[in-house]
Amino acid sequence: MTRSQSTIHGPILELRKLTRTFGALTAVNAIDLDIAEGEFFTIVGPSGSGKTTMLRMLAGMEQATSGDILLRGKRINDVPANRRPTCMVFQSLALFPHRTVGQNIEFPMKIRGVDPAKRKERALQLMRQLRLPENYYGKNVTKCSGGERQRVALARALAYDPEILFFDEPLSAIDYKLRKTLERELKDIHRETGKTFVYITHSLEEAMVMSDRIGVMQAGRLIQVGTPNQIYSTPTNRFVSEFIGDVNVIPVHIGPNGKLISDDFAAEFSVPKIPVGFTGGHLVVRPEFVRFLGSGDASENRLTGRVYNEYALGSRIQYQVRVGEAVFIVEKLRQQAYTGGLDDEVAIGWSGADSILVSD
Amino acid sequence: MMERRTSRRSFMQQSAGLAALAAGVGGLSARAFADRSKELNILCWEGYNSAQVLDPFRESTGATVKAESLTNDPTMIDRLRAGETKVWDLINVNNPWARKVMFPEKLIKPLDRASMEPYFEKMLPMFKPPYKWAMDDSGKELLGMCQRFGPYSYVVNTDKISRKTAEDQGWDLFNDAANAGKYGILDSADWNVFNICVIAGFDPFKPRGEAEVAKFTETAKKVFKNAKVVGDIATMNQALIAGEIDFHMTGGTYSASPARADGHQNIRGITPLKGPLEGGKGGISWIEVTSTVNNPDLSPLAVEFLKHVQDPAVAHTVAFAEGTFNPVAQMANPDCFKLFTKDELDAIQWDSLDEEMARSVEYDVVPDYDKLLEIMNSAKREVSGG
Amino acid sequence: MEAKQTNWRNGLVWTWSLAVVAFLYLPSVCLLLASLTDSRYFTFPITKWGLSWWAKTFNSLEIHALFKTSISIALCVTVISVVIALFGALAFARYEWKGRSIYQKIVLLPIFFPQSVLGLALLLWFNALGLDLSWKSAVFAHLVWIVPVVTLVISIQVYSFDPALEEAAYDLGATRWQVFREVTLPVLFPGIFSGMLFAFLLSWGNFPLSLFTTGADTTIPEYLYAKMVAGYTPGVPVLGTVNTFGAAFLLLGGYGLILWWRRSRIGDSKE
Amino acid sequence: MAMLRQPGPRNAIPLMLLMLVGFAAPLLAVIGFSLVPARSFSLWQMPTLENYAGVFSGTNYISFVYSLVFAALTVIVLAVVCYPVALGLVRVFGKWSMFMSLLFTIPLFVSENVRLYGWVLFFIKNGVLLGTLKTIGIEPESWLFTQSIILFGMVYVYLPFMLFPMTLGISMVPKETRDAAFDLGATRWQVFREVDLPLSMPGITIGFLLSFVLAVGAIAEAKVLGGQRIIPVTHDIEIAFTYAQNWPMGSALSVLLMLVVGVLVLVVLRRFDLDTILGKK
Repeated sequence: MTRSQSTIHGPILELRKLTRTFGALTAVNAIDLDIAEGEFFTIVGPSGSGKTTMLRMLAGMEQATSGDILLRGKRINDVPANRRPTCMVFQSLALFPHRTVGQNIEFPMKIRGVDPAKRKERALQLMRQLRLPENYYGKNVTKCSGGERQRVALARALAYDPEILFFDEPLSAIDYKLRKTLERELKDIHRETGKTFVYITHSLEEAMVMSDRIGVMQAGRLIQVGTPNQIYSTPTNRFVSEFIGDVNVIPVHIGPNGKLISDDFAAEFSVPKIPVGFTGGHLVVRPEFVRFLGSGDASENRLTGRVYNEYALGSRIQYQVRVGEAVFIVEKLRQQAYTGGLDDEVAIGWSGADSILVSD
Repeated sequence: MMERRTSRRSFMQQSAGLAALAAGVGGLSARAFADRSKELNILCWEGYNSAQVLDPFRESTGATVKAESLTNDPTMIDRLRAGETKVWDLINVNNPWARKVMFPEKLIKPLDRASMEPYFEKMLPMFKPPYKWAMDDSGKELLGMCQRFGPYSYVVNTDKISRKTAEDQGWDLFNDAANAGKYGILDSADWNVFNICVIAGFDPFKPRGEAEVAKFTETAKKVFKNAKVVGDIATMNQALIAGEIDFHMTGGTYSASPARADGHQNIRGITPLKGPLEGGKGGISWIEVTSTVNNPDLSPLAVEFLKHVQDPAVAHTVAFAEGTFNPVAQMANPDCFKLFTKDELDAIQWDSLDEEMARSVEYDVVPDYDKLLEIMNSAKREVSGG
Repeated sequence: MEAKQTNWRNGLVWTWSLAVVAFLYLPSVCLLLASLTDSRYFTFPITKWGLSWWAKTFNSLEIHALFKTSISIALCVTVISVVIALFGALAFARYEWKGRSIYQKIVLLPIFFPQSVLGLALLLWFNALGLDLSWKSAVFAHLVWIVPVVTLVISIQVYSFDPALEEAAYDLGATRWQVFREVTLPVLFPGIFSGMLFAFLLSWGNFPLSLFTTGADTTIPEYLYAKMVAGYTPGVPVLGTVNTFGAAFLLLGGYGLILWWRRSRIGDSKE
Repeated sequence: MAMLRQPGPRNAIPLMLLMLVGFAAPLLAVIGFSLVPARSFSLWQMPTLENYAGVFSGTNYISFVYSLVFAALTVIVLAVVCYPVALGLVRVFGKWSMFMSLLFTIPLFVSENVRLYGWVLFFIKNGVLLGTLKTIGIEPESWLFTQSIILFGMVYVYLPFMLFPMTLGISMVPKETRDAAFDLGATRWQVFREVDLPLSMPGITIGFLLSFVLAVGAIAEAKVLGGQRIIPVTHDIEIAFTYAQNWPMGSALSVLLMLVVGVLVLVVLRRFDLDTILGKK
């Protein structure tokens, strides 16, 4: 069950027409966004989409060209990073290589002049919370493993006791298995601390696992905001739909009969409702919603082709079905695997309600 | 496989490097028995190494002439002692060294007296043969040729201190506390030793006692402490012209002439009227003697060059070489003298040259020089920073 | 970090740095001025402007001989030092080996050493060996100090060299020589080229080592020193100015060449 | 010998040979000469310690003190002068950075005597500075031939030797690490003290060391600009080798200078991993 905490509390962070330009390039383009207190919000987008610039503006390390950033309703554009109650975990982690694990974690407290005994107590407490062994306190941070360094970075950020934690793709350089573990841990920490997390990543998969809400960025614009479920099932444009993973994105236009026509597949498709004013765009069909049809099976949309190749994806299998020159992908759970041979002619089909029509 | 290939390539790289290194070291001693008929190496005071003097000789002989100029005699002699007799063909130093030091130490070899002595005949009277400094102690061997000479005591800016005052007051200029910070010292270790002796009131060229050494020490400290600047000729002249200093110790025609030639007639070498030197004289003069080095493979051009510079026109060029201007012994020869313009004669203070030479004793080797030099350098260090 | 504050700080840094540049070049400007006068001693404002000392300097056979000596030394030093330093740099930065860290420190030692003392030491050593001193011994003396510098310069390039490139080339069938010529040399070339520039210019401008080791040969810096001490003429600032311009021309030109070369290489790969 | 089959040591051979013949051996020759009787010109004599005795009983300590003090002062002034420039080269100048570096490099190739003489022309009475001031009626005393101008000259000559290692040091501080400290609440000063300074320390230390060591060997500044207001130890060495005709004494002084320099360099360099400083990540 997804608890959308945004409905429980008011927004902690409000972005109003936030813009940042570098010369002729507009890295962040008039973004409006509310982030709720206690929310795990993820901004996802490909590299160069402006997400890091946006995060750096929120953290106070980059100056907005125009627009406002409001923290609990107060404009903080001109508050420098060191006086914002926010804290960032960097992609490189930016641990202080000349300091021990303990000194790294204690850094923000030292800066504030917290007394050494209290500092140490809090550091050890954070280390326990993040499952770092106590004897790591005096360990050189450069001698820690990747996962340990992640935990030190997070502990250091938590030691600052920020109201909002920003994450700049901290898990991108970590191997798959460890990343999965850390994603889960991060989500647990979010639960335990109840703090607002703003996370950026280029991996929608990562975003899906952890987030309460996701914002998709493209070329400096926030093109869709919603819960993971909304993003997954109802992408509002072609970019979002393609970003989510392997999908069938079919160029379509309205034929003279008012039906959707695909030139690539030389076929007509039907959907429950064509929006008013739609003249052409793409039909998005998720591969797992496509069925192999038996000889007697009826389907709203139907294509005939040959199974050209199959790829094992763990619990699922993906099939490449060639329809003429065009390719259609279908995914099935192993239990429902396709049983025919390669190059056999097959019919595939899907329900119109399982497809999405986007206008770009 | 990969490793073995890499290794062999590296081996080739490294052999090439060794070869290059060997070439570099091997080249060092390559000229052991080279033909030296077309090369000449001269170790000299500034002047002989100038383009005006050497370029015509290079052109006429097609030889490679290398000249290195140093500004003090002991260092040049040291270089011969250190084994550079193999390198140099001619050495040009002040008068006493050939007779008193270099010949006894076999650093130079005598010249052919018959062919060279006639040149002395045409020189100024003081150089007529047998001229003492050109000959060895026995009076048989000719050790070198004379050319440039000059008085060398101190230099004043006559706008600040008149020539008369400077000549009358003599070395006490440097004892006068009122002159502190107004003078410079031309850095020239052996000459500085002479001058400090004279300022201290005794003759540097005579053996001395404890009291004089004590006086020397005290004077050295005082003189260096009160000096505004210690430096080379260019610095002294620039400082005199600019007005940084009013006078400087250790200098004469040699150092003042370039400034005078540049139109600064107020810069003048002074020879004091009297002093503690032999015969109550107050000044010291120098005469350069050029000798052939005792080089086992002496270039035949060495003697050629000695003759070459005796030519009236070349002698005039030597007198007015690029850096400093000086009277030359050949000025007795009318063919040579007529080449000197009035400005040039003014530059070398020709008007008073005779009387100034007469008021000077000749440069000599100082007994206990090492000891005095050490005292002087130590004094210099002790008062440094003041 | 507020933009205004950053701009203000950057402005200060620019201003300060340009002031330091001016500070570095002010003496060169004074030398240029001093070379443009016909009088021997410098007074400012200049009363007798003239180029006579430039003419004298350029026409002098003496100066031509000095240039020849200085250039011979600098060219020999450049060639030998780049060869030794290339291997030295590979040992410094490319290969892992026992003793490398000590080796690296030994390489640095001559750089961290007063050159005049090094020059004297070499003089005593040559003397003890009974070697004749000439420009060739000066080449050797320069190498002692310049090879380590060039090794450092090339090492910086070698650090960024990926040995997999060589392996890939072997794998694609290249011979050792082809790999060296087609991969190693071109990839390391910018470093080698800067090394050459440094070697040439450092040798050209060296005074303390030349002073003690050239024997009867004289280099330009030695000549300038001798002239300054005794026979000062405005020929000194003329040569000093020529030197500064020459160094600037070589360095900026060399840098331009590297830029051009990089760009054209990227251009090639695009085609 | 097995070691020589590895490519690393083998590539090191030419350089190591050069260091052996051109660096170690000459230093041994100096040590040898420092042990022969005063005023001799050949190594093959009965060894003696009289030269060292002479140095310690004489006034040479004054020159040593001057050399060391002025070198230390030079380093301090250079640290202040160079830091903003190094900062600029790494973080501010952007595409101009390379060009600026070259500008700082060019003077290195003109011998320092000549460049210092340029300063004489600038500072002397009726020179560029005072001559210009005179035309507008101001006639102050010149700054030449004082102690402070010697320091000025040393700062001028050794500037690149501080600047470039310092630049290397500052470029070793990752931007994100500084951002992180700032983000964690540190003020600019705290970022500088806690992150910038310690992380750029290897480069800065090498700059300190290099400029200090070279400045201890300085000679031309005191001669050309200072009018010998102070006598540095290298001047003493020069006198011993020239005017005083005393190679063994000069050698003894050189050996003591080498000791100071050598110990300092070895002690400091021991602490650093050159790979990290020069670029291997």
